[in-house]
Amino acid sequence: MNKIIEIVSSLDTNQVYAELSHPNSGGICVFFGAVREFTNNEQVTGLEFETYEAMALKEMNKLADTALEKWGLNKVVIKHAIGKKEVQEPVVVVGASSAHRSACFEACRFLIDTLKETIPIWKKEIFKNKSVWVSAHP
Amino acid sequence: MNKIIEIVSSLDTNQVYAELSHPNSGGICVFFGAVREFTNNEQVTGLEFETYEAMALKEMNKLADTALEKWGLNKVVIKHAIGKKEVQEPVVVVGASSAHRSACFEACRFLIDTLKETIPIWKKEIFKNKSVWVSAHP
Amino acid sequence: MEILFFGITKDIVGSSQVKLDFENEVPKSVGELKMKLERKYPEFSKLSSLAVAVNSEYADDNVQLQTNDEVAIIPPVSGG
Amino acid sequence: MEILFFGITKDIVGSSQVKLDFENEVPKSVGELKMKLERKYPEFSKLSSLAVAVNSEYADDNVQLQTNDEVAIIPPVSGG
Repeated sequence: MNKIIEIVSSLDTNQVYAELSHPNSGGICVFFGAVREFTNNEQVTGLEFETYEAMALKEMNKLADTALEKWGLNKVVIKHAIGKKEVQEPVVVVGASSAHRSACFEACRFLIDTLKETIPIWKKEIFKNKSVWVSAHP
Repeated sequence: MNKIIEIVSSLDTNQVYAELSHPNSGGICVFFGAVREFTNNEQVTGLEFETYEAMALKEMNKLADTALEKWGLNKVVIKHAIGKKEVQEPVVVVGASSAHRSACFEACRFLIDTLKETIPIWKKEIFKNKSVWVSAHP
Repeated sequence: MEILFFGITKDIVGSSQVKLDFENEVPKSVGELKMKLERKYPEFSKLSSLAVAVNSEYADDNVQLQTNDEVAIIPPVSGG
Repeated sequence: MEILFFGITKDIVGSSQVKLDFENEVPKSVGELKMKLERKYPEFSKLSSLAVAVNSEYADDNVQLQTNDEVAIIPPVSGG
Protein backbone atom coordinates (compact mmCIF):
# COMPACT_ATOMS: atom_id res chain seq x y z
CA MET A 1 0.00 0.00 0.00
CA ASN A 2 1.37 3.40 -0.92
CA LYS A 3 -0.79 5.24 1.63
CA ILE A 4 -1.53 4.72 5.30
CA ILE A 5 -4.56 6.68 6.51
CA GLU A 6 -5.76 6.34 10.08
CA ILE A 7 -7.85 7.98 12.76
CA VAL A 8 -6.75 6.53 16.08
CA SER A 9 -7.17 7.11 19.79
CA SER A 10 -3.42 7.13 20.35
CA LEU A 11 -0.61 7.77 17.84
CA ASP A 12 2.37 5.43 17.64
CA THR A 13 5.28 7.60 16.50
CA ASN A 14 7.78 4.72 16.35
CA GLN A 15 6.40 3.12 13.22
CA VAL A 16 6.66 6.11 10.92
CA TYR A 17 10.07 5.35 9.41
CA ALA A 18 9.12 1.73 8.70
CA GLU A 19 5.81 2.86 7.20
CA LEU A 20 7.46 5.36 4.84
CA SER A 21 10.56 3.37 3.94
CA HIS A 22 10.76 2.32 0.28
CA PRO A 23 13.63 1.00 -1.89
CA ASN A 24 13.28 3.96 -4.27
CA SER A 25 13.12 6.61 -1.55
CA GLY A 26 16.21 8.63 -0.68
CA GLY A 27 14.22 11.15 1.35
CA ILE A 28 11.48 10.86 3.96
CA CYS A 29 9.95 13.97 5.53
CA VAL A 30 7.67 13.70 8.55
CA PHE A 31 5.70 16.32 10.47
CA PHE A 32 4.36 15.67 13.96
CA GLY A 33 1.85 18.05 15.52
CA ALA A 34 1.82 18.02 19.31
CA VAL A 35 -0.02 19.67 22.19
CA ARG A 36 1.69 22.89 23.24
CA GLU A 37 1.49 24.07 26.82
CA PHE A 38 0.67 27.70 26.04
CA THR A 39 -1.67 29.44 23.59
CA ASN A 40 -1.34 33.23 23.61
CA ASN A 41 0.32 32.99 27.03
CA GLU A 42 -2.58 31.05 28.50
CA GLN A 43 -1.79 27.67 29.99
CA VAL A 44 -3.48 24.80 28.18
CA THR A 45 -4.26 21.74 30.28
CA GLY A 46 -5.13 19.63 27.25
CA LEU A 47 -6.84 19.37 23.89
CA GLU A 48 -9.89 17.39 22.91
CA PHE A 49 -10.41 16.28 19.32
CA GLU A 50 -13.53 14.99 17.64
CA THR A 51 -14.17 14.02 14.05
CA TYR A 52 -16.79 13.09 11.50
CA GLU A 53 -14.90 9.91 10.87
CA ALA A 54 -16.41 8.59 7.63
CA MET A 55 -15.92 11.96 5.95
CA ALA A 56 -12.49 12.58 7.50
CA LEU A 57 -11.13 9.27 6.17
CA LYS A 58 -12.55 10.04 2.72
CA GLU A 59 -10.95 13.52 2.71
CA MET A 60 -7.64 12.14 4.03
CA ASN A 61 -7.61 9.61 1.19
CA LYS A 62 -8.23 12.34 -1.38
CA LEU A 63 -5.46 14.42 0.16
CA ALA A 64 -3.01 11.50 0.05
CA ASP A 65 -3.89 10.77 -3.59
CA THR A 66 -3.38 14.41 -4.57
CA ALA A 67 0.09 14.44 -2.96
CA LEU A 68 1.10 11.03 -4.33
CA GLU A 69 0.31 12.20 -7.84
CA LYS A 70 1.55 15.79 -7.65
CA TRP A 71 4.99 14.89 -6.25
CA GLY A 72 5.34 11.33 -7.57
CA LEU A 73 5.74 10.04 -4.02
CA ASN A 74 6.46 6.44 -3.14
CA LYS A 75 4.49 6.51 0.12
CA VAL A 76 2.29 8.79 2.21
CA VAL A 77 1.18 8.56 5.85
CA ILE A 78 -1.64 10.64 7.35
CA LYS A 79 -2.72 9.81 10.91
CA HIS A 80 -4.74 11.85 13.36
CA ALA A 81 -5.56 11.13 16.98
CA ILE A 82 -8.92 11.95 18.51
CA GLY A 83 -10.09 12.20 22.11
CA LYS A 84 -8.36 13.98 24.97
CA LYS A 85 -4.64 14.74 24.59
CA GLU A 86 -2.21 16.13 27.11
CA VAL A 87 0.74 18.49 26.71
CA GLN A 88 3.57 16.97 24.59
CA GLU A 89 1.35 14.21 23.23
CA PRO A 90 1.40 13.81 19.44
CA VAL A 91 -1.94 14.52 17.76
CA VAL A 92 -1.13 14.30 14.06
CA VAL A 93 1.54 12.69 11.88
CA VAL A 94 1.92 13.30 8.16
CA GLY A 95 4.81 11.99 6.09
CA ALA A 96 5.98 11.70 2.51
CA SER A 97 8.61 9.44 0.96
CA SER A 98 10.28 10.26 -2.36
CA ALA A 99 13.37 9.70 -4.48
CA HIS A 100 14.81 13.16 -3.70
CA ARG A 101 14.37 15.44 -0.74
CA SER A 102 12.70 18.51 -2.28
CA ALA A 103 9.59 16.52 -3.18
CA CYS A 104 9.11 15.00 0.27
CA PHE A 105 9.57 18.36 2.04
CA GLU A 106 7.09 20.15 -0.23
CA ALA A 107 4.58 17.31 -0.06
CA CYS A 108 4.80 17.04 3.72
CA ARG A 109 4.14 20.76 4.14
CA PHE A 110 1.22 20.52 1.72
CA LEU A 111 -0.23 17.55 3.65
CA ILE A 112 -0.33 19.32 7.01
CA ASP A 113 -1.44 22.68 5.58
CA THR A 114 -4.30 21.09 3.64
CA LEU A 115 -5.26 18.76 6.49
CA LYS A 116 -5.76 21.79 8.71
CA GLU A 117 -8.01 23.42 6.11
CA THR A 118 -10.19 20.57 4.89
CA ILE A 119 -10.32 17.51 7.15
CA PRO A 120 -13.45 17.47 9.40
CA ILE A 121 -11.68 17.31 12.74
CA TRP A 122 -12.38 19.76 15.56
CA LYS A 123 -10.14 20.76 18.42
CA LYS A 124 -11.22 22.15 21.78
CA GLU A 125 -8.55 23.85 23.86
CA ILE A 126 -9.03 23.18 27.53
CA PHE A 127 -7.81 25.87 29.93
CA LYS A 128 -8.09 25.92 33.69
CA ASN A 129 -11.44 27.73 33.79
CA LYS A 130 -12.83 27.44 30.28
CA SER A 131 -12.67 25.52 27.01
CA VAL A 132 -12.72 26.93 23.47
CA TRP A 133 -13.43 25.38 20.06
CA VAL A 134 -10.41 26.54 18.03
CA SER A 135 -11.13 28.79 15.00
CA ALA A 136 -14.89 28.64 15.54
CA HIS A 137 -15.26 32.41 15.80
CA PRO A 138 -13.58 35.14 13.74
CA MET B 1 19.78 19.33 26.36
CA ASN B 2 18.35 21.25 23.42
CA LYS B 3 20.52 19.41 20.86
CA ILE B 4 21.31 15.78 20.22
CA ILE B 5 24.32 15.27 17.95
CA GLU B 6 25.57 11.78 17.15
CA ILE B 7 27.65 9.77 14.75
CA VAL B 8 26.60 6.15 15.12
CA SER B 9 27.05 2.81 13.40
CA SER B 10 23.30 2.24 13.25
CA LEU B 11 20.45 4.78 13.43
CA ASP B 12 17.51 4.21 15.75
CA THR B 13 14.57 5.92 14.06
CA ASN B 14 12.10 5.14 16.87
CA GLN B 15 13.48 7.64 19.34
CA VAL B 16 13.16 10.75 17.21
CA TYR B 17 9.72 11.90 18.43
CA ALA B 18 10.72 11.48 22.09
CA GLU B 19 14.00 13.30 21.46
CA LEU B 20 12.30 16.30 19.82
CA SER B 21 9.21 16.50 22.03
CA HIS B 22 9.00 19.65 24.16
CA PRO B 23 6.12 21.26 26.11
CA ASN B 24 6.41 24.45 24.03
CA SER B 25 6.56 22.68 20.66
CA GLY B 26 3.46 22.42 18.52
CA GLY B 27 5.45 21.31 15.46
CA ILE B 28 8.21 18.79 14.90
CA CYS B 29 9.71 18.26 11.46
CA VAL B 30 12.02 15.33 10.74
CA PHE B 31 13.97 14.34 7.65
CA PHE B 32 15.35 10.84 7.18
CA GLY B 33 17.84 10.13 4.41
CA ALA B 34 17.91 6.52 3.25
CA VAL B 35 19.75 4.31 0.76
CA ARG B 36 18.00 4.31 -2.59
CA GLU B 37 18.22 1.26 -4.82
CA PHE B 38 18.98 3.13 -8.04
CA THR B 39 21.27 6.03 -8.96
CA ASN B 40 20.90 7.17 -12.57
CA ASN B 41 19.25 3.82 -13.36
CA GLU B 42 22.20 1.87 -12.02
CA GLN B 43 21.47 -0.60 -9.25
CA VAL B 44 23.20 0.25 -5.98
CA THR B 45 24.03 -2.68 -3.73
CA GLY B 46 24.88 -0.43 -0.79
CA LEU B 47 26.58 2.71 0.48
CA GLU B 48 29.64 3.07 2.62
CA PHE B 49 30.14 6.16 4.78
CA GLU B 50 33.26 7.38 6.49
CA THR B 51 33.89 10.50 8.54
CA TYR B 52 36.51 12.69 10.18
CA GLU B 53 34.64 12.26 13.44
CA ALA B 54 36.14 14.97 15.67
CA MET B 55 35.58 17.60 12.99
CA ALA B 56 32.17 16.26 11.95
CA LEU B 57 30.85 16.48 15.51
CA LYS B 58 32.21 20.02 15.83
CA GLU B 59 30.57 21.09 12.56
CA MET B 60 27.28 19.37 13.48
CA ASN B 61 27.25 21.27 16.78
CA LYS B 62 27.82 24.57 14.96
CA LEU B 63 25.05 23.72 12.52
CA ALA B 64 22.64 22.89 15.37
CA ASP B 65 23.49 26.13 17.18
CA THR B 66 22.92 28.17 14.03
CA ALA B 67 19.47 26.62 13.53
CA LEU B 68 18.50 26.86 17.21
CA GLU B 69 19.23 30.56 17.17
CA LYS B 70 17.94 31.48 13.73
CA TRP B 71 14.53 29.80 14.17
CA GLY B 72 14.21 29.97 17.97
CA LEU B 73 13.88 26.19 18.10
CA ASN B 74 13.22 24.22 21.26
CA LYS B 75 15.22 21.17 20.17
CA VAL B 76 17.41 19.92 17.34
CA VAL B 77 18.55 16.41 16.42
CA ILE B 78 21.36 15.65 13.95
CA LYS B 79 22.48 12.02 13.62
CA HIS B 80 24.48 10.35 10.92
CA ALA B 81 25.34 6.70 10.47
CA ILE B 82 28.72 5.55 9.17
CA GLY B 83 29.90 2.21 7.82
CA LYS B 84 28.20 0.02 5.25
CA LYS B 85 24.47 0.57 4.68
CA GLU B 86 22.03 -1.43 2.59
CA VAL B 87 19.03 -0.35 0.50
CA GLN B 88 16.21 1.16 2.63
CA GLU B 89 18.47 1.61 5.67
CA PRO B 90 18.38 5.10 7.21
CA VAL B 91 21.69 6.95 7.03
CA VAL B 92 20.86 10.39 8.40
CA VAL B 93 18.19 11.93 10.63
CA VAL B 94 17.76 15.66 11.21
CA GLY B 95 14.88 17.19 13.11
CA ALA B 96 13.68 20.50 14.52
CA SER B 97 11.07 21.24 17.17
CA SER B 98 9.35 24.62 17.42
CA ALA B 99 6.23 26.43 18.64
CA HIS B 100 4.76 26.73 15.12
CA ARG B 101 5.19 24.62 12.02
CA SER B 102 6.82 27.04 9.59
CA ALA B 103 9.95 27.33 11.73
CA CYS B 104 10.48 23.59 12.09
CA PHE B 105 9.99 22.95 8.35
CA GLU B 106 12.43 25.68 7.33
CA ALA B 107 14.97 24.69 9.96
CA CYS B 108 14.79 20.99 9.05
CA ARG B 109 15.41 21.75 5.38
CA PHE B 110 18.31 24.02 6.33
CA LEU B 111 19.81 21.29 8.54
CA ILE B 112 19.91 18.64 5.81
CA ASP B 113 20.99 21.06 3.04
CA THR B 114 23.84 22.45 5.13
CA LEU B 115 24.85 19.03 6.47
CA LYS B 116 25.34 17.85 2.88
CA GLU B 117 27.53 20.86 2.11
CA THR B 118 29.74 21.19 5.18
CA ILE B 119 29.94 18.09 7.38
CA PRO B 120 33.06 15.99 6.70
CA ILE B 121 31.35 12.73 5.85
CA TRP B 122 32.02 10.82 2.64
CA LYS B 123 29.81 8.37 0.80
CA LYS B 124 30.90 5.62 -1.56
CA GLU B 125 28.23 4.14 -3.79
CA ILE B 126 28.76 0.44 -4.31
CA PHE B 127 27.51 -1.01 -7.58
CA LYS B 128 27.84 -4.57 -8.81
CA ASN B 129 31.15 -4.06 -10.58
CA LYS B 130 32.52 -0.79 -9.25
CA SER B 131 32.36 1.70 -6.41
CA VAL B 132 32.36 5.52 -6.65
CA TRP B 133 33.04 8.29 -4.12
CA VAL B 134 30.01 10.55 -4.56
CA SER B 135 30.66 14.14 -5.77
CA ALA B 136 34.43 13.62 -5.84
CA HIS B 137 34.74 14.55 -9.51
CA PRO B 138 33.03 17.32 -11.47
CA MET C 1 -34.80 15.64 8.44
CA GLU C 2 -31.92 14.01 10.40
CA ILE C 3 -28.83 16.18 10.72
CA LEU C 4 -25.40 15.50 12.26
CA PHE C 5 -23.71 18.26 14.25
CA PHE C 6 -20.03 18.49 15.23
CA GLY C 7 -17.73 20.71 17.27
CA ILE C 8 -19.25 24.00 18.34
CA THR C 9 -22.49 23.39 16.40
CA LYS C 10 -23.08 20.27 18.49
CA ASP C 11 -22.71 22.40 21.62
CA ILE C 12 -25.09 25.07 20.26
CA VAL C 13 -27.73 22.52 19.26
CA GLY C 14 -27.13 20.42 22.37
CA SER C 15 -26.89 17.12 20.51
CA SER C 16 -24.78 15.40 17.86
CA GLN C 17 -27.78 14.15 15.89
CA VAL C 18 -31.12 15.94 15.64
CA LYS C 19 -34.29 15.26 13.71
CA LEU C 20 -35.26 18.77 12.71
CA ASP C 21 -38.85 19.77 12.21
CA PHE C 22 -39.07 22.52 9.61
CA GLU C 23 -42.89 22.74 9.82
CA ASN C 24 -43.55 21.28 6.37
CA GLU C 25 -41.01 23.62 4.79
CA VAL C 26 -38.28 21.01 4.34
CA PRO C 27 -35.22 22.69 2.78
CA LYS C 28 -34.65 21.60 -0.80
CA SER C 29 -31.02 22.72 -1.12
CA VAL C 30 -27.95 23.11 1.06
CA GLY C 31 -28.28 26.91 0.88
CA GLU C 32 -31.88 26.77 2.06
CA LEU C 33 -30.92 24.42 4.91
CA LYS C 34 -28.20 26.83 6.08
CA MET C 35 -30.63 29.77 6.03
CA LYS C 36 -33.20 27.86 8.06
CA LEU C 37 -30.57 26.67 10.55
CA GLU C 38 -29.27 30.21 11.05
CA ARG C 39 -32.80 31.38 11.73
CA LYS C 40 -33.38 28.55 14.24
CA TYR C 41 -29.94 28.88 15.90
CA PRO C 42 -28.79 32.52 15.73
CA GLU C 43 -25.41 31.50 17.22
CA PHE C 44 -24.60 29.81 13.89
CA SER C 45 -24.34 33.23 12.16
CA LYS C 46 -21.50 34.21 14.48
CA LEU C 47 -19.20 31.38 13.35
CA SER C 48 -16.17 32.01 11.10
CA SER C 49 -17.69 29.71 8.50
CA LEU C 50 -20.34 27.05 8.15
CA ALA C 51 -20.14 24.22 5.63
CA VAL C 52 -22.45 21.33 4.92
CA ALA C 53 -21.55 17.79 3.93
CA VAL C 54 -24.01 15.61 2.05
CA ASN C 55 -23.21 11.90 2.16
CA SER C 56 -19.81 12.77 3.65
CA GLU C 57 -18.75 15.12 0.83
CA TYR C 58 -18.53 18.91 1.04
CA ALA C 59 -21.62 20.31 -0.68
CA ASP C 60 -22.13 23.77 -2.22
CA ASP C 61 -25.23 25.85 -1.48
CA ASN C 62 -26.87 24.77 -4.74
CA VAL C 63 -26.68 21.03 -4.03
CA GLN C 64 -30.20 19.56 -3.80
CA LEU C 65 -31.17 17.52 -0.77
CA GLN C 66 -32.84 14.10 -0.98
CA THR C 67 -34.86 12.54 1.82
CA ASN C 68 -32.35 9.86 2.72
CA ASP C 69 -29.15 11.89 2.37
CA GLU C 70 -26.76 11.91 5.31
CA VAL C 71 -26.50 15.62 6.08
CA ALA C 72 -23.81 17.00 8.40
CA ILE C 73 -23.03 20.52 9.60
CA ILE C 74 -19.32 21.35 9.43
CA PRO C 75 -18.22 24.32 11.54
CA PRO C 76 -14.65 25.67 11.01
CA VAL C 77 -12.32 22.66 11.10
CA SER C 78 -9.28 22.78 13.39
CA GLY C 79 -7.41 19.49 13.13
CA GLY C 80 -3.64 19.19 13.39
CA MET D 1 54.37 16.67 8.62
CA GLU D 2 51.55 14.24 9.57
CA ILE D 3 48.46 14.55 7.41
CA LEU D 4 45.07 12.82 7.59
CA PHE D 5 43.36 11.75 4.36
CA PHE D 6 39.69 10.84 3.86
CA GLY D 7 37.38 9.58 1.15
CA ILE D 8 38.86 9.59 -2.33
CA THR D 9 42.08 11.29 -1.18
CA LYS D 10 42.72 8.35 1.14
CA ASP D 11 42.38 6.01 -1.85
CA ILE D 12 44.71 8.17 -3.99
CA VAL D 13 47.38 8.37 -1.29
CA GLY D 14 46.83 4.75 -0.24
CA SER D 15 46.62 5.51 3.49
CA SER D 16 44.52 7.46 5.97
CA GLN D 17 47.49 9.00 7.75
CA VAL D 18 50.78 9.83 6.10
CA LYS D 19 53.95 11.50 7.32
CA LEU D 20 54.86 13.53 4.27
CA ASP D 21 58.43 14.36 3.46
CA PHE D 22 58.59 17.71 1.67
CA GLU D 23 62.39 17.59 1.35
CA ASN D 24 63.03 20.42 3.80
CA GLU D 25 60.45 22.61 2.08
CA VAL D 26 57.77 22.23 4.75
CA PRO D 27 54.69 24.20 3.63
CA LYS D 28 54.09 27.27 5.78
CA SER D 29 50.44 27.87 4.82
CA VAL D 30 47.41 25.88 3.81
CA GLY D 31 47.67 27.23 0.25
CA GLU D 32 51.28 26.12 -0.02
CA LEU D 33 50.39 22.66 1.33
CA LYS D 34 47.64 22.26 -1.28
CA MET D 35 50.03 23.24 -4.08
CA LYS D 36 52.63 20.75 -2.90
CA LEU D 37 50.07 17.98 -2.54
CA GLU D 38 48.72 18.57 -6.03
CA ARG D 39 52.25 18.35 -7.40
CA LYS D 40 52.91 15.10 -5.49
CA TYR D 41 49.46 13.57 -6.29
CA PRO D 42 48.27 14.84 -9.69
CA GLU D 43 44.93 13.05 -9.16
CA PHE D 44 44.10 15.71 -6.53
CA SER D 45 43.78 18.39 -9.23
CA LYS D 46 40.95 16.43 -10.86
CA LEU D 47 38.68 16.61 -7.79
CA SER D 48 35.61 18.89 -7.66
CA SER D 49 37.14 20.69 -4.70
CA LEU D 50 39.82 20.24 -2.08
CA ALA D 51 39.62 21.75 1.38
CA VAL D 52 41.97 21.57 4.34
CA ALA D 53 41.10 21.41 8.02
CA VAL D 54 43.57 22.57 10.65
CA ASN D 55 42.82 21.29 14.16
CA SER D 56 39.43 20.09 12.90
CA GLU D 57 38.29 23.47 11.53
CA TYR D 58 38.04 24.44 7.88
CA ALA D 59 41.10 26.58 7.04
CA ASP D 60 41.53 29.10 4.22
CA ASP D 61 44.62 29.09 1.99
CA ASN D 62 46.23 31.90 4.02
CA VAL D 63 46.09 30.04 7.38
CA GLN D 64 49.63 29.44 8.68
CA LEU D 65 50.66 25.92 9.67
CA GLN D 66 52.38 25.09 12.98
CA THR D 67 54.45 21.97 13.58
CA ASN D 68 51.96 20.26 15.89
CA ASP D 69 48.74 21.18 14.06
CA GLU D 70 46.38 18.35 13.15
CA VAL D 71 46.10 18.76 9.39
CA ALA D 72 43.42 16.94 7.37
CA ILE D 73 42.61 16.87 3.67
CA ILE D 74 38.89 17.25 2.95
CA PRO D 75 37.77 16.13 -0.52
CA PRO D 76 34.18 17.00 -1.62
CA VAL D 77 31.89 15.95 1.24
CA SER D 78 28.87 13.77 0.46
CA GLY D 79 27.04 12.98 3.68
CA GLY D 80 23.30 12.59 3.95
